[in-house]
Amino acid sequence: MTSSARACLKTRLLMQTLEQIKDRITASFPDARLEIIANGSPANQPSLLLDHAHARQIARFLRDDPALRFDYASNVTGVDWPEKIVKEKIKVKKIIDGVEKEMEEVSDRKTSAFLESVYHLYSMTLGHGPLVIRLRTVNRGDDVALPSLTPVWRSCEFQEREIFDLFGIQFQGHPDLRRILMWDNFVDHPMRKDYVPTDSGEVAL
Amino acid sequence: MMAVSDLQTSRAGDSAGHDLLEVSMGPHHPSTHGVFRMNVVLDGETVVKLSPVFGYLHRNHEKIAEKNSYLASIPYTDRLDYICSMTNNWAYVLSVEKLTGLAVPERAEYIRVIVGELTRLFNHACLAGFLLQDMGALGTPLMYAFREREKILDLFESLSGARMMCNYMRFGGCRCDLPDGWLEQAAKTVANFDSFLDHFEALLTGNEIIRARSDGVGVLPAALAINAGVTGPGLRASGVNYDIRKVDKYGIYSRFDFRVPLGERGDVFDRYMVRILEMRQSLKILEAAMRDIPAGAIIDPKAKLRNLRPKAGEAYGRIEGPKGELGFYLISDGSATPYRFRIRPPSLINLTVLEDMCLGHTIADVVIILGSIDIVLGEVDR
Amino acid sequence: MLGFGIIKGLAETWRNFIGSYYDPARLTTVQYPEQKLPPNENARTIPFLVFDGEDPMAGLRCTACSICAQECPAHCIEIVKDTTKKPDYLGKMQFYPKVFNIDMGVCMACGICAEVCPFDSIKMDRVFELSSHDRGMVLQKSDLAKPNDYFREIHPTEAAAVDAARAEEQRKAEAKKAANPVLAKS
Amino acid sequence: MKGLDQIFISTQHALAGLAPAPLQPLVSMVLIIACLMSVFGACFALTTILERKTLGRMQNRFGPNRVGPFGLLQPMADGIKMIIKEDIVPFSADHALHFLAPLVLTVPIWLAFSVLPFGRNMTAVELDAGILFFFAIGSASELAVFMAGWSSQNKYSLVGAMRAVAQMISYEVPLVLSSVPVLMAAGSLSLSDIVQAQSGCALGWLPHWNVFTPWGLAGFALFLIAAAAESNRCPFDLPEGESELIAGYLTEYSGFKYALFFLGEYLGLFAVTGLAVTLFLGGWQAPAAWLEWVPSWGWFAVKFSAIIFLAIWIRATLPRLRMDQLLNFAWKFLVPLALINLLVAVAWLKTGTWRFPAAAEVRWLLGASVLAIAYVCLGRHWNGPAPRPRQYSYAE
Repeated sequence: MTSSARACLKTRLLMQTLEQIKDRITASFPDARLEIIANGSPANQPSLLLDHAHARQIARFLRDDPALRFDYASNVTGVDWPEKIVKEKIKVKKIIDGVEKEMEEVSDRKTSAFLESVYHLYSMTLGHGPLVIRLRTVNRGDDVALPSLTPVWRSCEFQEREIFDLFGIQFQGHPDLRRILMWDNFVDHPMRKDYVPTDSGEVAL
Repeated sequence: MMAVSDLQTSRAGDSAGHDLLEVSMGPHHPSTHGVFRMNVVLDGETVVKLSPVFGYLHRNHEKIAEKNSYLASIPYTDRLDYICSMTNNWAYVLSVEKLTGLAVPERAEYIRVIVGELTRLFNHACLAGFLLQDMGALGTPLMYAFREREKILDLFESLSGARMMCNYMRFGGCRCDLPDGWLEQAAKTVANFDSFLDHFEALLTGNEIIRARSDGVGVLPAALAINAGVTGPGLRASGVNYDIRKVDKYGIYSRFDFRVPLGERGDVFDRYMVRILEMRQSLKILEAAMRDIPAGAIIDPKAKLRNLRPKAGEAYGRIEGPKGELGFYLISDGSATPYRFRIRPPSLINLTVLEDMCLGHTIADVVIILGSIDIVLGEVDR
Repeated sequence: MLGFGIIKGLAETWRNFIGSYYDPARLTTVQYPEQKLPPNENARTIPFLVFDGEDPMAGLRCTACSICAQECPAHCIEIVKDTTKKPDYLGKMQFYPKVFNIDMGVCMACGICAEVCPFDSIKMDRVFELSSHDRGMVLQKSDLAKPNDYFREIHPTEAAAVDAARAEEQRKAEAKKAANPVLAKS
Repeated sequence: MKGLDQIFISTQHALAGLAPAPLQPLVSMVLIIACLMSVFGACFALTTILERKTLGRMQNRFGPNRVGPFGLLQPMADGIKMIIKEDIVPFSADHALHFLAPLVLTVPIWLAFSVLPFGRNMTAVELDAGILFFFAIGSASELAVFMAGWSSQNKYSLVGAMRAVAQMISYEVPLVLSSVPVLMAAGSLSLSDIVQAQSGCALGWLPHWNVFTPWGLAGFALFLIAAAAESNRCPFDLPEGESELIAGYLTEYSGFKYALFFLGEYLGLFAVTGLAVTLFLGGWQAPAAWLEWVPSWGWFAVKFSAIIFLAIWIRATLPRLRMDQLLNFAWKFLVPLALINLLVAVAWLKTGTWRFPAAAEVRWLLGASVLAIAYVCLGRHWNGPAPRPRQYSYAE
């Protein structure tokens, strides 16, 4: 076995599963609400949803915990999830004519609308990753806010500014939250799914 | 282990009673590498505050990609970092492969490594040229670098049809096979590149003026570099061993024997030197790859270029681009267009520490510090 | 800081200066309009439409399927189907384009249209001297149509493969016709 | 051969002789001025094109070769372009100063040529204190540069002008100091006398040029470095510093005024180059007696071109220094070395009476070793502690 292959094995061992990481966080922050978001693609990168109140503390914990040491926030981005109607098939047991039958019933369900910021964390010290953490806003109105993780990872600085610019999430605790790619007088947030481009971009009539 | 405290973004301090000079460098300044702008506050010629301004080249590539099919985004990635289109292609198709679970045939993997390392070679050589241009060397090193780059671009042209906007890789492989005689030509180019590097270094590395200009200028401490997400040669010049080719071992990089050069102080000279040493390592990879490349298919037969509809889900794929970690974050909702298409641009994120590196240096140093970070505005502004 | 590095650098530029008088590797510039680099077979610039036979409009291979227009990253292709069908080289009835415009001001020469075309109709050209005195950036069907001979000339390898495949298909179709005269008549 | 050597002088006399006697001095002066301006004007045009072609060759390309044979008419095309270009003056600029600056730069530099001996008997004005006049005229350009930078009302121009003034004042000191030994050796301030003092040969083959003495060699190098800085040539082109300051004090100039600045800059280079030839390379003297069939002005031209080529060659190779390093270099390296050189020159002149065997060689070696030691000691430390070689580690 070459030394590089051995090193590779070592990093794999060090990398804990998301459940283990979640347990580790819960042990330190018992009242934090965490949720694992599954990922349907073959990439196998499930993510961890954090609550606003503990987000920055947990981020700092993830960065400084000796077994995790996610010292490097690689990619920070926003996602817009507008409300949409999902048709769901639910199997319902119904008693029809005295006989219990399994029926499929189609129901419309509205998903909740929110904006999301996604952080891909890696560890440069231990060489593992990615750990995907997410933060979600309560709705997708104009003044939605999330805690900024820039005080924990400087690399979030421009990327959170970009999310603020393109998605319109206010990051609380960000040292310098201004528009970054669009000009200062621009009014809308172009990466939102319902954005309608205007000619000047300054007055959305 | 380093104790990382919360690193606050540094903002300008007071000026000790001097009158300050505020200069807007860019967007039409000769050495901002495009349409980058810095608002620099000077005390004499010393920088006391610097704030970068972006967006002059913004075209919202991410939104365009959300309206296009997966295939149609590949030519757009060429135009991100318009110097290194091959590695941009690679990062994108790697992410789509993660999203769809496509496998890449052996031969295609080798071709990817070859073109990716060739891209790294000319990117680093040109960067050294641009850096010297910023130091005022009137283009001679740049012309030598471009002379070698032309040879590699000729190779890319006969392979993909275009010199810079290659649009060559496809999810599950590559678009077309190597033409006859391509490998021999490439081997010749690579063999010449070694002696070019020797001469290039004879011109630059020992030069006292370059040494005086770059020694101790723009020092980036390792802890700050990690925290600020600096990647690529800039990070390794600060002595942090983090090369995604080694960490992720994407593609077939685990098969090649190469080492990661690490800098000592993290100043401009180290960033230049690490790139030179990296080129020499790339030559080793190239030689091995050209020797071992097998015959076979170049694209996964399951790969469906048109009308690709990945399962709903998301994937983040990243490669070690010449400028740093180039990542693509894709979310699919099962339709033929990506639901979310995000580029992690190394150029933009490496600029986070620009102010920290420039404070206390003179305006002439700002230019070379910016030059040593290696940015391309097509990628910064997207 | 004693200047030896500077002298080494001066020697390096001197080598290139002298070399430029006898060594072609030290004088790589091409004197463009008089002197041109040998054309590269795989090079691509802008798309064109291949036609067979003599008449460009009658022999167009394009069947107005609009795949290229859908896949075009810049959405620069505009296709309007003709209302009537015409037989193609296999004798099958196909639609033909009434309008086929490519906006060259938008086209980014990526070659995806040529890659996805199932009829080998749209191919990438190799011309690069495209400057003109007017703003005729939208190329019409008639501007785009070029004979198959031209395609053979600029991309010999690819054209040979395409021609062989088409001849093979034609042969198969004829064999089928011969085996099934009834079907063919109907 | 005498005829060819004195062809300019005899032509001048012949032409002046055609004029009525009272006007002859005036006509002869006008002829000299016209001749100087046309020769060095043409020299400027030729140097721009040759510089671009040489740079091109050093960078593996042809350089301009489209206008005329070998591109030799390129300066004409450039000139026409410069003249017909719109002359843009910034709205808030000080218009009078902005207009005057290029004139103030160019006019005095022409005067500097009046004292240079271009060949045997070919000095426009025989001044007893020629070199003093030369340096006095040469320092007028600082004023013009600062006028340009200040009047443009542009921050880059201002920074460029400040740099230029600091640089020119600093480098005037080593420039003058490195030429003082020559004056001591010749015992005269007249440039013609200095050339005359360098005639003849030592040991039968080595010309008596100052550059072949240890102090002369060191002085020549110091003079060239300081001259490059005085004329804002690479690697001391900080006042323009196009990668930092866009064009420095020239940023707000366009059209013909811009061309005038360039003219001034090149004329400044020619003037100091001519002085370097005069002071150190024996002026118009031929290197050996059997080569004297070449006219004296031809020898001047050859030496002059060689130094101009050196300047172009350096420009193609080196990046520029930073402002603080530039000043450190002047004050911590050039000035001390020039002073030591002065001492060596004094010792050299005092030991001229040594009459033991191989005395010349011993003097030479002693002088050279003192200068070499001073060079190494000063060279190591002018920019703070010397950078140590770096070790690059590799991670697997």
